[in-house]
Amino acid sequence: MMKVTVLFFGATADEAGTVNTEFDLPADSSSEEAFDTIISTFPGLTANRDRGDLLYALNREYVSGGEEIKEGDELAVFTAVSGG
Amino acid sequence: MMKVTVLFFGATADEAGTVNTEFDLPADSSSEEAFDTIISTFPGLTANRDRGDLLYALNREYVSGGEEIKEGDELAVFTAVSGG
Amino acid sequence: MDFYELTTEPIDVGENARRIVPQECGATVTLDGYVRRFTNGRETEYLLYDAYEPMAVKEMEKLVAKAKDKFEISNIGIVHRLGRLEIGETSVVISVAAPHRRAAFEACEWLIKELKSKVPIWKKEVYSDGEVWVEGSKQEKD
Amino acid sequence: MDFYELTTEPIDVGENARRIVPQECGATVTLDGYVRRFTNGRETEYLLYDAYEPMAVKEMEKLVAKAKDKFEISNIGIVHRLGRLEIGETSVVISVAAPHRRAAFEACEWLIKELKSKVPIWKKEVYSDGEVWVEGSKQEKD
Repeated sequence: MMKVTVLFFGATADEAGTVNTEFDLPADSSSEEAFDTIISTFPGLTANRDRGDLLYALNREYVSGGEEIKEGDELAVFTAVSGG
Repeated sequence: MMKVTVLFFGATADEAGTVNTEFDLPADSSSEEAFDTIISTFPGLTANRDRGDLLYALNREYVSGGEEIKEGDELAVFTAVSGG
Repeated sequence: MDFYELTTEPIDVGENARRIVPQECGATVTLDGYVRRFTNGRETEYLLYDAYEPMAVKEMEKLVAKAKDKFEISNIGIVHRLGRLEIGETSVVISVAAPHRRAAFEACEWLIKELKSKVPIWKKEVYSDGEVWVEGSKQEKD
Repeated sequence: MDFYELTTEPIDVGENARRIVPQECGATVTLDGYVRRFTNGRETEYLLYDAYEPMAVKEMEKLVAKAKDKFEISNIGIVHRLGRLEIGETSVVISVAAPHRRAAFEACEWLIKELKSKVPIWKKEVYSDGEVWVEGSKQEKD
């Protein structure tokens, strides 16, 4: 297992009830597996995911899919941005 | 005869040697006749006119042609504007 | 000199524009976005902006690099405010200096569009009777 | 509230943008034009702007009215400076506030283009070894 940090912002922080949590993931998880595991832990987020409303970042970059997650990585889950 | 004011700006003021002069014009002059008379008085301006470089205003509006000039009118002659 | 910053302090729009004026340029175009009182007929009391700060700065940095690649411009300055904003206060200002104004207009408009769809910042509208995190759309229009 | 003014004093670009912010709007686009050091490779020492003042104000008033007719915008503020301007000083600032930024960008760009071809103002570029009244073109490009 490996430890990663997971961040939530705005609406996803409200749904998850936290802005920042630590997660244990199986070694060699892909980004898809990692985010699936994370979302399943927060029932409030599954509806958002199923509507395709969530965006995912790994180490402060948008994920494009297939990334390999490593010990200590910073993952983030949020809804479409609304700055400006 | 009637008296009008004629103004020059920038390059036309340099060519005419003045920024502001009074002119006597025949009564019932059209704007074309008025400006022709004015330009002829300032040889420095005829080259500009012949190149089509001059703009004309009557009472602070661009002339569109055929205006009737009246006693006390304010006429102006200048080159294409370059503000901004 | 380019800059891209997050701040919780009020934004000085004029200062932003003047910070990027280089001597070879002729025009700066500035977009000043601020808090509207009414959205879809509903009255906003104030706004809260949240950001994934280090990623937001990284994304702004990428946008600046892309814009300079894409348009004939000299300098870009972007400041986005976070925290609580009252009606009429500036939330974002983007200034672009260029030798010719056409490129400055194009780049400035491109930058605000990209910022609104890519930079991880979220706003919460607070009404007298509730509040909501605004969800953007990836096909942000205006 | 719109405004269109001539001034011989330095222009505060930020103040111009903020003077026209109405509560129903969401974006202000500002064009800040200033004195370039180099034009076609020749170094300018300073500029002199002359205007047919009452007609210039009238023409600016017409442009403001036309722009408000043509674009979905709320307010416009234009200030053009006259007299002697040093390198880097703002000669003209145009701010347009609108509910949606697209209209503000379009109107601002349209206004500077029209101003440069219609408003009776002239600039003289002064070099170390001479000076010249710049002649505009009715098909002003940039």
